Amino acid sequence: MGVESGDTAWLLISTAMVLLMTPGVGLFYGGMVRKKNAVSTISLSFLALAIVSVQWVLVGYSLAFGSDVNGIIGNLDFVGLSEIGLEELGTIPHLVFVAFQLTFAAITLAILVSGVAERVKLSSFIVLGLLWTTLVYDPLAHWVWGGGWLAELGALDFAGGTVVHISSGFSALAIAFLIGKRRGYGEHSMEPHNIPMTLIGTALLWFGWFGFNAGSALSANGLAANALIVTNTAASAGAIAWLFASWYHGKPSSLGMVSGAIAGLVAITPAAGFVDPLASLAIGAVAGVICYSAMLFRINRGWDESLDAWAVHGIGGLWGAIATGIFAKESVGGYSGLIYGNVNQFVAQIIAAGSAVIYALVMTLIIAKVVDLLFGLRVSEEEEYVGLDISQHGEKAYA
Amino acid sequence: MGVESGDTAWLLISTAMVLLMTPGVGLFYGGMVRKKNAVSTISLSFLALAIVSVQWVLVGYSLAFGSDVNGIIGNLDFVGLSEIGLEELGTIPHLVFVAFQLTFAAITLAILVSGVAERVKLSSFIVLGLLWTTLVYDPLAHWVWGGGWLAELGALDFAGGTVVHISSGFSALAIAFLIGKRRGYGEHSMEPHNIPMTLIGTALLWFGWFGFNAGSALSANGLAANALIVTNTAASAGAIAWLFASWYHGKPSSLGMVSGAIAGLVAITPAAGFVDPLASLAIGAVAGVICYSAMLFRINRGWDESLDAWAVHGIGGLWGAIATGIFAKESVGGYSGLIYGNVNQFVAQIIAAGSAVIYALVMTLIIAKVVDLLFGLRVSEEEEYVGLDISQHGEKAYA
Amino acid sequence: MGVESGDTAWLLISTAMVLLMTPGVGLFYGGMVRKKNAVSTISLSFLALAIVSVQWVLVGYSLAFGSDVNGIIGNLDFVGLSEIGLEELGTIPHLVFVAFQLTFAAITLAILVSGVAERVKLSSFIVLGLLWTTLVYDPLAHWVWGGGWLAELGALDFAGGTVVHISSGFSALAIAFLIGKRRGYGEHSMEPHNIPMTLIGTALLWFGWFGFNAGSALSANGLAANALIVTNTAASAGAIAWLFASWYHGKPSSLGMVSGAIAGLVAITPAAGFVDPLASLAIGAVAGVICYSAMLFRINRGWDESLDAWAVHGIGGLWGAIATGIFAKESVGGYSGLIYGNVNQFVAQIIAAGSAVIYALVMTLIIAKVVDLLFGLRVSEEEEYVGLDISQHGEKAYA
Amino acid sequence: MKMIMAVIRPERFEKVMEELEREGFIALTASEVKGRGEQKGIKLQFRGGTMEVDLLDKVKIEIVAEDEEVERVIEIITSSARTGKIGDGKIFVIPVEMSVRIRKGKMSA
Amino acid sequence: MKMIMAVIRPERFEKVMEELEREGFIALTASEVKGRGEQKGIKLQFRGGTMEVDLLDKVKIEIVAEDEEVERVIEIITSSARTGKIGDGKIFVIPVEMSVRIRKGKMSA
Amino acid sequence: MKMIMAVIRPERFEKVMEELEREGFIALTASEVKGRGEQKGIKLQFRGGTMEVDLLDKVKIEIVAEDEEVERVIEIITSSARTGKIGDGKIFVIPVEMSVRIRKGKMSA
Ligand SMILES: Nc1ncnc2c1ncn2[C@@H]1O[C@H](COP(=O)(O)OP(=O)(O)O)[C@@H](O)[C@H]1O
Ligand SMILES: Nc1ncnc2c1ncn2[C@@H]1O[C@H](COP(=O)(O)OP(=O)(O)O)[C@@H](O)[C@H]1O
Ligand SMILES: Nc1ncnc2c1ncn2[C@@H]1O[C@H](COP(=O)(O)OP(=O)(O)O)[C@@H](O)[C@H]1O
Repeated sequence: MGVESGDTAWLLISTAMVLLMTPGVGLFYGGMVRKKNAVSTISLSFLALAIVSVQWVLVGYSLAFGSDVNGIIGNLDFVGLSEIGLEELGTIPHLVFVAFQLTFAAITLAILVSGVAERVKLSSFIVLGLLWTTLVYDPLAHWVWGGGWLAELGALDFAGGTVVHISSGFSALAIAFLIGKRRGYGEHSMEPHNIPMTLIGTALLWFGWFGFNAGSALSANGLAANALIVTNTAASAGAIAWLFASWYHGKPSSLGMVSGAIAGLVAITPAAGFVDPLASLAIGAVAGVICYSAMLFRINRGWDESLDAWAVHGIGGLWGAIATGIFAKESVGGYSGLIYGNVNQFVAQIIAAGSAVIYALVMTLIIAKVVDLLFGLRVSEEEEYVGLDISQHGEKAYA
Repeated sequence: MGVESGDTAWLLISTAMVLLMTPGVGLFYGGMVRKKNAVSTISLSFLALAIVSVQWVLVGYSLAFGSDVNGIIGNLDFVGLSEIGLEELGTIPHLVFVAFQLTFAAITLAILVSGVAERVKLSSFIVLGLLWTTLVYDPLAHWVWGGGWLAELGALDFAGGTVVHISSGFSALAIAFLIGKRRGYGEHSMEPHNIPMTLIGTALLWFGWFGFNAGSALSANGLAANALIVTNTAASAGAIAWLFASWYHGKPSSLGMVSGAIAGLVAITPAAGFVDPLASLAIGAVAGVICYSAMLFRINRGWDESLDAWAVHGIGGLWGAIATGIFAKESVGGYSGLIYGNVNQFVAQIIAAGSAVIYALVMTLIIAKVVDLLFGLRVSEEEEYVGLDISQHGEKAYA
Repeated sequence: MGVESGDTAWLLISTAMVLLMTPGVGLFYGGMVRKKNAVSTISLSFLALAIVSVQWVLVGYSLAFGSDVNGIIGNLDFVGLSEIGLEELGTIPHLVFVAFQLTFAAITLAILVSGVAERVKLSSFIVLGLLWTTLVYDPLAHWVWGGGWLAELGALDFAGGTVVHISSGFSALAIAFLIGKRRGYGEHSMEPHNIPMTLIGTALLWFGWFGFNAGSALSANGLAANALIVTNTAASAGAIAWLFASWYHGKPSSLGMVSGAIAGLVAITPAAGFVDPLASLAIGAVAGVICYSAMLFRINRGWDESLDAWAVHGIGGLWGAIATGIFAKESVGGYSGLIYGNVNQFVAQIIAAGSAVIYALVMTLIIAKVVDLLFGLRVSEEEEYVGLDISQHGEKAYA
Repeated sequence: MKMIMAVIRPERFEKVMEELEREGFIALTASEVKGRGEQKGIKLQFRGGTMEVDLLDKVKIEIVAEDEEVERVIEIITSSARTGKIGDGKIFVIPVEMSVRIRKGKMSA
Repeated sequence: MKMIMAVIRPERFEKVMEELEREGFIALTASEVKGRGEQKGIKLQFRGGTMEVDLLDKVKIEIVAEDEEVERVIEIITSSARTGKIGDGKIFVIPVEMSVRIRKGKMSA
Repeated sequence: MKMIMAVIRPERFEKVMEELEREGFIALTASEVKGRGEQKGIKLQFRGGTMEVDLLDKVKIEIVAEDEEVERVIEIITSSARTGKIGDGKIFVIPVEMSVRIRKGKMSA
């Protein structure tokens, strides 16, 4: 099977689209922090992109997608990518697959910023990020997509519900506990400083997600088309569901609406190649309500997982993994879920999602603790007070 | 004829590009309103996207593209999309066509926001939007593209000059009359609060319009290439024309320049697959001048069609429909216009455009009146005074 | 060889991506100027796009890519594009190649804005821009890509290191000397007014650069995939290198990080189809350090090349051209560089880059001098004091 | 000399400026502020209940004028800023002991 | 009448407003300012050396009150804005000679 | 005590701050304002006609100082903010009756 230019074109552009999501997350988050941390928050996304890009080329891709070693990790055959050259992988050049997967690794780290926003030390974030992507992301990607033990188990994850969203969402929670609350959290309001910025970020995320999910078909075909339309449907259903749920409790905020859209997008991610449009309506709508509830739960507990990666990505990803096991339809992606009588798939999904939750929580706590002991994860009180923009970057967002 | 991966890749990405235009319209509009309505204005675009997406999957696509019923409307065969599956339509999967068309329906409703900006009640907009997309957009799309009576007539509309722009532009005018002027309109200045935001919106629109027009070739071929270059040329000519026209009267504002670009883009939309680059220069330049004049006319009359959907989309779309009948060149798209001696085409264009104008005006007035009687279209005076961001969403755009 | 839909799809979207880079440059620059010149700075990018688009369709494409006349310039066969129609060029429609190349010409002029920012007269910029694109860009594009004398010489420039970056970077320097420093430069601080805006611009540039470099393969194949991944790697390495270099001297600013990313992107541009991922790591990292040093050098000299097109695009492009002669690897793009023993390529690169530097400097000085004598390049002192937004456009960026 | 400090509705700012200029009171300094009046902002109807919007955008104008001009300035502002509805704002008069024009370095007491 | 002008930490603004309201001092005008205290901003540790952050964001509150209310207003602000750390801010009291409600055009001296 | 309120060119703000600091006047509060001077803004040549830019960006500095320091503060500001061109700004001196440091709750009259 040679390289197919149509499939290659689709993967090239999908890669670019997912790449754009990483600054998209930065803007999404950046609008929600206080003005004094705007530069810092957006910059951490760019930084995540830069360091993961280098790590991926050097070792990350090989760890995730190198030949399987005991179901746990890839071997080092692809270190430096030097053995890859212009060869193909299925109908696309191998290098475009490398690049496509790179963008997933990058955004996953960027999502994690939620747990440390407005208080993390720049230098420590770099160390933490390198360790996290190597020790949490790469193995998980291998388990699910690289021929590891979860793949063996038969767990489905079309575009990264487990690998990307559960892992980043629960890791953000773990690290938020470790680094501690922002000073003044719960005492005075920490209003979002620029909601339009968050809306711009949402636009880039929604756009990029088509590459994320439909690109994961690795081909420009009917499966990609299905992934695209269920992605859009779930996003819309999620937006509407969160909007109405929050309307019921108070005002229907725009931040709620877009959080619902992201929740829907997260939840459909693992399912995009397996479910039909009507199922995606249900998946998205339920995601909107569940993630909204998770956010309320977090706030009531006084947890400062500041930008709700846990509520939206963690819980949304968990729901998406389970929903895949419920709604998968054979005529779409070749697998059947619970409503078509297949309990096994449902169980496999729960095992995979549960394993990812535990692995992400435990490993992240260990990594973060080590970094904290060695370098200190958190800036000083005075640095936090003047803001990370000045204290970490020597900059002010707006003159 | 099987699925062609190159064509599919092009339609997948075109769908994503047009999708990005909907928040693009939100930003374009959002920069032009007052600070207190920034969140509201952008949010209405997202909301248009969300509600149309759900409506389209449930019934909209079927109404517009289901088998023709008396030249008026599609039947209900495609309700819920459940019958579509992974089958193809020409060289692309049917579902990608559904998704591509969905993005057109969404942006059309978003354009309409111009007529109600800074004063519409959020809940009523949702009801209005659902009715409008179902009763105005879906039938018009069917008439022109779904095998309805305007298609029978031989009217050309490559990418939606009539369906998208005339319909939204004139509907915005109708609804602006019905909802009434913003309080203080004409008495004190209502300066745009953030021009860079409008420029960002323009960038996304210009980018997305390549998918809008060149994607409408439904294939990655020479026709798409022609559509792309005439689109860019008309946008540029429109920008320059409006710039100079306004320079002649005063200062050459950046808002004028980008309004001219949008005017050029609107005007080339119905013509993109039928005219050559030199014709597009003329179409774009004339659009810049005509739409600028329409805006002056509107302002002189004291009409508060607040963000000029009528002047730019309505009048620009009207000119584009007629221009298609003038400049169509057989070697490009198989049809000849007036300058090549074909009066029939010219007449067909005028009939189609005129019908759309009348249908949009009348139906929108009816729908808006009904919604107004039932729920009230407009917020209270105090809510308008404090702004829709606080009164409708409980949010402030900037902390 | 007929039109290949996959290649065509890739070129269509690449064109759109590079188009988006022009407003991207506007935002990148716009965030770095003072608030009173924000609209002006972004608008000049849009204006560059509009005037180059029209010039390109009328004569530019023909001058650059028409049949060669004495190695110096293209003939007038393609004036008005009227002879092109829907014919193909290799595996893509000729018109998409025209459009793709158009976007390169547009962004090159937009980069030049750096040299005149916050002080140029709008009308004079239009005249200057038309002359510059016709007399500097079009000949250079012809020399390197259109079959001119540099192509004959065997100089490599995959995606425009010489044509786009050296030419705009050094021209910006020339014009900065001619127009003179901004009033108050060196006396009081001229803080960037909106760093998030610059970061948004960076996001669009990074995204678009995939189209810029990987699109230059003119096909969706392994070469494009290689170009894409080396582009991302060089950008990341550049970002990290500049970050650490500036950290060593003081605070690691976000503007430094993204300037480094752009430096890496610039440097990999001529090399993207010739080097492998590991070489791109080196090229990007060195670019980050060299361009940072060039910026310090410029500042120390008191040169007001205000937004560092020279340091980043000029010097980055120069390094990229030379690096192509060093790192080119036969198995990637068919050519070998210095490290593989080929001195000739290295010499050819230096001759080509040097010629471009000299041509750009000399011609730009002449053009700018003529425009200055005829119309005055610069606004009056009072106009500069109140800012170009009010004085040139009659607008304020933020209400 | 006195400083007249007026807090007015933003949408009336333009008109106030015009009226002041017409009568020769050109110099002024303006800034964006937020204000809460004695009425405690605006009550919005909201799903059965009500919601209070505490701080509303206002424009603060500061004008330093001779003692005998104060009354006229207040009249102009009052008449051009008034809508008759809650939120019209307030004017305060504060004593100023000295004024210096930086350009000339000249003081006047 | 006096104008009480307080420069406080932004994060205490909300609390100050609540406390003032509770005691019936509703009307106020607030604006975003930047301030440098006698401590010359904050010293940040930075790669061996230190860096000074000169201007910090503050909120300025202006309240015009009757003479006899001044002390109470100051007490409320002081107690609700204090953290005990550098940067808590200052309160100044300035004489006001007259006050006019624009809506009514009524003056009070 | 007096409050020295100076309205200056934004581009001179940094220099003014430095000079004040050098002479020991550290504490100050600054804010962004817009101002119209007696010259009615700036006249721009514009296509044959002219256009007036009414409101220009300025920085307002407020410094509360002891009576005997006032003159020196004014001198410093005047000398470091002056360009000699229209728009240099003005300084006003306003009486202050009391000052409270929130951190300490200590008053000084
Ligand atoms: N006592 C006061 N001290 C400071 N500012 C005040 C005071 N009273 C009113 N203001 C300012 O004036 C604005 C308008 O006051 P408001 O009471 O709403 O006006 P009105 O009573 O004329 O309708 C307030 O938002 C506030 O900024
Ligand atoms: N003499 C003064 N004149 C004007 N503003 C002052 C003065 N002293 C303090 N401020 C304002 O009060 C703020 C807090 O002052 P600071 O000295 O840091 O407080 P504290 O000493 O209570 O910790 C400053 O940032 C400044 O805005
Ligand atoms: N009488 C005044 N009341 C309030 N503000 C004033 C007054 N006079 C001047 N200003 C402020 O000072 C600024 C500079 O005034 P301007 O007359 O242009 O200065 P100069 O006369 O020194 O050139 C104005 O923009 C305004 O903000």
